[in-house]
Amino acid sequence: MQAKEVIARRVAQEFQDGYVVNLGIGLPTLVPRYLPAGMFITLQSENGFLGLAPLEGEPLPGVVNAGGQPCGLMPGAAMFDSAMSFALIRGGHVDVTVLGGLQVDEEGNLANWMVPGKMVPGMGGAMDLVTGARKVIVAMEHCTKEGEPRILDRCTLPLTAKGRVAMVITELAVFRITHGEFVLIEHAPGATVEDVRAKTKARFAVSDELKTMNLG
Amino acid sequence: MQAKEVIARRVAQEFQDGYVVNLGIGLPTLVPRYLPAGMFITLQSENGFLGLAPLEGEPLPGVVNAGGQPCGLMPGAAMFDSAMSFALIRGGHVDVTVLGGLQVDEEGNLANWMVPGKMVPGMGGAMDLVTGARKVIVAMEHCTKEGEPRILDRCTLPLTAKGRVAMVITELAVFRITHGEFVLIEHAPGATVEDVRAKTKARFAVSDELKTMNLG
Amino acid sequence: MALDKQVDWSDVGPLFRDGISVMFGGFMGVGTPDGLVSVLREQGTKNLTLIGNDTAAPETGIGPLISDGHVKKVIVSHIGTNPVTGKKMIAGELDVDLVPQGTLAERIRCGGAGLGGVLTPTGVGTVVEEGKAKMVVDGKTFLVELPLRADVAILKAKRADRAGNLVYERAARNFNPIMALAADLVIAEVDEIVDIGEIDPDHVMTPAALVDKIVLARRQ
Amino acid sequence: MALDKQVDWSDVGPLFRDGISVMFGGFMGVGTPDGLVSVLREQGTKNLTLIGNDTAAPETGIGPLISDGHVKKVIVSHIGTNPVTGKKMIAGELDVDLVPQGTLAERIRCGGAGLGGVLTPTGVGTVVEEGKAKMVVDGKTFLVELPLRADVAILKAKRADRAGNLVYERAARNFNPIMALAADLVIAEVDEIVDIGEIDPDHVMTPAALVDKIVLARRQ
Repeated sequence: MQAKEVIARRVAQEFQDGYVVNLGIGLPTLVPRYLPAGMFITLQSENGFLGLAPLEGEPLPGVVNAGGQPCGLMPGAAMFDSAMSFALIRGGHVDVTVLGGLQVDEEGNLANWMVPGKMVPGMGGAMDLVTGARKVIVAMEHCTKEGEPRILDRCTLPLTAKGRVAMVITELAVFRITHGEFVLIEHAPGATVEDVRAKTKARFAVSDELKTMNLG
Repeated sequence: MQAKEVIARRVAQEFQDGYVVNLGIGLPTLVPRYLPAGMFITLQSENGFLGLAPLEGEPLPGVVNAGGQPCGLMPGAAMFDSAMSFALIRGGHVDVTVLGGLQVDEEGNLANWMVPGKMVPGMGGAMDLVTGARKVIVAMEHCTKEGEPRILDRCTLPLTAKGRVAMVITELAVFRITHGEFVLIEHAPGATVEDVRAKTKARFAVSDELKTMNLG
Repeated sequence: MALDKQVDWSDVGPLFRDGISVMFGGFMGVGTPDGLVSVLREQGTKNLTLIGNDTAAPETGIGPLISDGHVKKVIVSHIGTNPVTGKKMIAGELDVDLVPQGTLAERIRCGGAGLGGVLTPTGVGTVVEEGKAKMVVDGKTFLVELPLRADVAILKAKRADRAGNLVYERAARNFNPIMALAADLVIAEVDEIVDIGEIDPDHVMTPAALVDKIVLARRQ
Repeated sequence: MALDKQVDWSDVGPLFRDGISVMFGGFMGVGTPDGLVSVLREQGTKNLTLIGNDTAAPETGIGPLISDGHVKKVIVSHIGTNPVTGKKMIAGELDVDLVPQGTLAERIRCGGAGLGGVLTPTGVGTVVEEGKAKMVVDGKTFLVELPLRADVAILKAKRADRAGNLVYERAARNFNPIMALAADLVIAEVDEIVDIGEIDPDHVMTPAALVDKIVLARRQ
């Protein structure tokens, strides 16, 4: 199983029936395909609606996702303006947001919007999402392509938001961050706590109920 | 001609084609009947719409004015929520508001929302209107029923807003307030500046272009 | 499939407890959910804090709750049309917090939109500024007005789909949409309930995600 | 009778001057008035300050204005989809002010709603807080974000009546309604113009009172 699929499958287990969810671009958009049959979630799109669905058939005027790509609408969708969209996001009306990360640190800080001198795309809606969503899940590969840890004692890149990450899910491990404590709660099948430590540059506690990720 | 009609006729001369207008309860609601034929204004109602019109025929569900009374809608009316209604009011999108007053003073302060120990109805939308409308016209009888001046050197009642009144129109006189100066610009037919002074407890200048109110 | 949020009238009562704060839609009673007000009244809920535009009239909107002594405090912009409110205030039986209408709307919106407050020029130089922080921006003075939230919001809409998307009618919209953002539990009384998909997404005024329960208004 | 606000395309050009600030509706170009962008481009308007969500792509939305050097500054939440923006920024030819998307929306709304600013938690502890006043409310820290206004707002709507009431389509709504509040001159490019009275007052998304000019989009 590819790392991305492992991560998406594990993230899907965090969703509950009726949740309002905002998914970042890339990997997070894979999560819905791994939801249990019958579970209903509503996807929020920060360009102004609730009820994002995959495109079926021809594109319809004005029906695009936050990347500007044609998409579909669920029955029961609702459209609104950008002020309302971010009232929902910042006001705690989004139950969970799943975003990719460049770096996360042990204080629950996230950096995912710029690399000085290299990539300055702008924060778009990410800062509001990470600040306002009820639960922030960072879904990312455990290390960079160069094998460098992405989970650090302290982020070196400019932050997206301070102390807002609740969970970090990688292909190797699942961490929960509560009351300022970074706790390993699951590791990948076949991996050990030492494997996780070797690839993680943050202090973390190991849960008394440490489990193996269930990817069934 | 009754005092109220004199005042309403004179206020009507301040309106221009295309104006968005909010009228307070009572006397101000008489103004539209004295507009020149063909002049189009849009009435804003703070309970949430533009395009207030007199009731014609049976009351329609939800179509009420800011006093909760059935009213009509102009063709081209638009409904919105209270946040938008006051975004319009406070944001300078109402060209003129006409309100009654208990007291106005020479600094352009208005008191019209409470009499301590006697009448505490609440400010409703009055404070926002007087603060935010582009032009605030106070339309009131020159003196109280007891013959006391309502135009004072300093309001004694709690203020609705500070320094926001642009014009005071009574059955006796018209004052303009600009750059902190209270100026008599018109008096009623047959009245003199001395008559105005006798009934006005505010210092005022007399315009070089003092006129007699035209009520034709 | 989206959750069906319709509940029976018998399910509504247990949602209210003594001492809760309740935001109510409506302007002079227009846009106020009369059936939900009746539930609060009939089950004798006590010590309510009511947040809304006005106290309507003794027998209109939330007026009966005040007349019958269910309310300890109101946060409103206007009480002049309900003499009972004034009498109880003077008698010390009811706490009345008067807020300019536009400020009330913004404070509720802040409470629902995750904002810590808003700077408004309304009330500067009046009794409204007492006890509030001020801030000067570009030479102009503003009051810092803080968010309002409630335990429960009771709304009135014309139409809902089963998921809870709401459409209001004419000036009955008023405070309802912003209150839907600002309470822990949002209950809407509606004149009509339609299937999901029957309301054009562009016509939804309050999205279903904000609404917890919908109840069909009893015929008058 | 309400004023008829429809103008011809030949009337639009003179409404723009060099050096003005322009708010533009749209998200990745969806909801951006392409015809009005073309007018700015064809008549060679210079030194524009553009305020909107993003700079779209080099040939999409307001992208061409940046590619062709009409713009001195952009205030946006995102430039990542338009490599030209980044290149010009690095070359010192374009000033880029990045604002979190929700903060951008609130700042525009404040500018249009007569508010002096808003307290938001977004950006606290990040580079966004640099140079800004902070305020602690109930133990939580917020940034004070200030209003934004523009000389002109260019909007895209699906339908207008002759008076200027606007209806947007699906996600093409985005920033358009709040920008209609926040500019001295508001021009809407629309796909269809109908008679006054043909749009249900409950369906109006931007009231005519905010709109100064409407122009019919050219067929693609």
